[in-house]
Amino acid sequence: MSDPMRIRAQVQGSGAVVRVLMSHEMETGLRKDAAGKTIPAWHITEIVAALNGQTVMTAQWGTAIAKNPFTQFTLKSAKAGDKISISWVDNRGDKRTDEAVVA
Amino acid sequence: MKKTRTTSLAIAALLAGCATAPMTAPELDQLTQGIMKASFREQGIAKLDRLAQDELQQACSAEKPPSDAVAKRLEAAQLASVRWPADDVYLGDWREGEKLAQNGRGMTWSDPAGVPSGGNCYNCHQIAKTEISFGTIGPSLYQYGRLRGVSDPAAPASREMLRYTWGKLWNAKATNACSNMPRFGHAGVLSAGQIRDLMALLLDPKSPVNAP
Amino acid sequence: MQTRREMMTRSAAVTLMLGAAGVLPAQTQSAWNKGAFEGKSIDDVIKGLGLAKPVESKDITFTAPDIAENGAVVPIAASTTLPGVKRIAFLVEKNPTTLAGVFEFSDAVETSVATRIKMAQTSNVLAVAILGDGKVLYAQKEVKVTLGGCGG
Amino acid sequence: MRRHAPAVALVAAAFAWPGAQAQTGTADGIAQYRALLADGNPAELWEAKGELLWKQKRGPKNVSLEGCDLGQGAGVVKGAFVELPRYFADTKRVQDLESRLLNCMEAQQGFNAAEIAATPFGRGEQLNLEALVAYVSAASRGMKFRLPQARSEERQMFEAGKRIFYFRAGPYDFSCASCHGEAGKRIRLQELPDLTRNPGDGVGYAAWPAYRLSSGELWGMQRRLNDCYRQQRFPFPGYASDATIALATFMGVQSQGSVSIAPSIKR
Repeated sequence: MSDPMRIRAQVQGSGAVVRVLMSHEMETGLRKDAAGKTIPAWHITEIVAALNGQTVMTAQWGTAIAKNPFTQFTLKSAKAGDKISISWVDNRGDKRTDEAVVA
Repeated sequence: MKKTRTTSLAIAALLAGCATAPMTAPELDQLTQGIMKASFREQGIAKLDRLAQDELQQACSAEKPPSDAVAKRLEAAQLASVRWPADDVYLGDWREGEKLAQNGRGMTWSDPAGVPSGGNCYNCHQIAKTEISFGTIGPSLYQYGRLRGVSDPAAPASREMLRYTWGKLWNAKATNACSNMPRFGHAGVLSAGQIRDLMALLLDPKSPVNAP
Repeated sequence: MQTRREMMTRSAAVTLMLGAAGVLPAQTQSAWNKGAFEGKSIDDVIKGLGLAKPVESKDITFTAPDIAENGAVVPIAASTTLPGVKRIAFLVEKNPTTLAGVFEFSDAVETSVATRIKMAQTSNVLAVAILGDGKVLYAQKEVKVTLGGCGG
Repeated sequence: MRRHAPAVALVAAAFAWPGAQAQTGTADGIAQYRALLADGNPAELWEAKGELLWKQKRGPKNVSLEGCDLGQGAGVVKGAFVELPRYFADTKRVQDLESRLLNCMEAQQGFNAAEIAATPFGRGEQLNLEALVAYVSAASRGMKFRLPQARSEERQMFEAGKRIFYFRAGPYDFSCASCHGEAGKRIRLQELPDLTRNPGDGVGYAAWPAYRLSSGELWGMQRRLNDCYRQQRFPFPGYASDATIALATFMGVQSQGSVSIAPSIKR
């Protein structure tokens, strides 16, 4: 099972800066293991960010997003106590959603 | 694991037994030897015989370097063991030399047996100007031949510099007993052919190292 | 280990679930853009994303380091105050596959994003902004990838 | 992410660096790269996982680690890291964080410590150990090292560590001091801390455990030392062996008074 994300959402002016760290291998599919066998690609393909249940940003990712991905974006309008949720799906069909409160 | 544990206990006993008076330097040396012996195991090509020090390694293993007299004696012994190139051919191919200089692999427990080692040169030295990722443990070798006036490596005037450089690469300890640089030829890390290629990287006027 | 069929079913279920929860917007309910992500050149990717020819623009602020100490992790960011920008894509010219990621913004967020990418070697990196009216703008920067450590 | 200055400000600072475009391009470029990564250290993922593992009932005995004494009393995590390695009366050994955690996992949770010590890095319980190490070290972030040296066992480990630090051997004649014996040196573009003295706040011993960008993993001091020895072309130092604990004691005592920033982020 995947490990939880770390989500920080911090009020800045009338909005908030959201920073997300995800635990994921983001394997390129180009590397070989010690025995010379190709390690299959394994990476997050889609991201959805929602504010109080409303989608605010999405992304599609390939294999060139770094391992244990970091992403930052800015909400135009948010207040302390608002709920941010981040979801990802990977190419194996694994998925994860974590939530944080704007502070 | 069992064996390691028993030895740890023995060391613990030794430590506890000496709790009253501070250990003397020889006692601490002995304690350290016991710890080293109990702590390492062989892995891949890295066998335990690698922990056996030769006289030079032993002399250079203290906080303070050995005395000048000891250093001189060690240097002389190292110099006497240098194998000079066959047929007096000192220079190989600088292109191969550059590849070797970039290559930091070889002789670790994760390296397979029988694969030639790299020279690790850029880890510690600036060499060609184009490589910006270089270390500074050793001096810059950029313009090495040029700064030393080697415009024609075949000329008799160049011979002394060829021999000096070969000696450095084969056995850096021949000129500096406790140098940080490995004894590439002496320890069998690099072959004479590989050292020729590195010689060319440093001394061939066509090498990028000597580009004006 | 799961079979391919199971995997597909699961993936579809996830998409449906997220879609039903209103989490996935209409645009991405269609799956991941495989063609674009398999592109091996800037042209491939632009074609794969179905975009017009990109035009270089000073209105796209693109931040990337001059030198990456490690190509495995290269921090980049892009932003713009231009109205109408819906998506920003990051492309690495000399990677085995060119497209790193595409971010899609709603009106609730600034058109500004930071992430970290992998680079196989020194290369130009592009931030491509896609506007609602079909215009495509970009900014680029060369990032030098250096060798590090003992190399062993 | 722990630092609350927005990343945008850090980015701006990196570019406003005096003489950023100037002659010493490479060093400035690397400084700029590091500044861009300063916010959002993936080590946080390990810290969070480690906290869960510490509190979770696990192992054959199904108990948590909350009864583990890291030197400050059972269950006390804060401040423990900056006083390790230290002597433990129950094991009659000077122990570093990893060896102490192994003890607790065996004595309290019923795991087989020898088996875990023999497990390759990054697999099985070793993965959990790395998370625990991140959690425990993070609880002392910002605190100064103050390793106890009152007991003769602790002073002897320092002395042994010093001797091991200078011990040259192997086909390359390397010791720890070959790379860490002088200030201001680099391998490639990586600065090497001078470990023969106190290298200062958040440098050298005070920067580990750390998230390694190159492997995308969290490395504790045990793994750091293990890879140093690999590149020294030495044989393999046992996990939590006395040689590694002696070296940690030597480096830790050298760093007395310096502030720990662990877990940090490294190339």
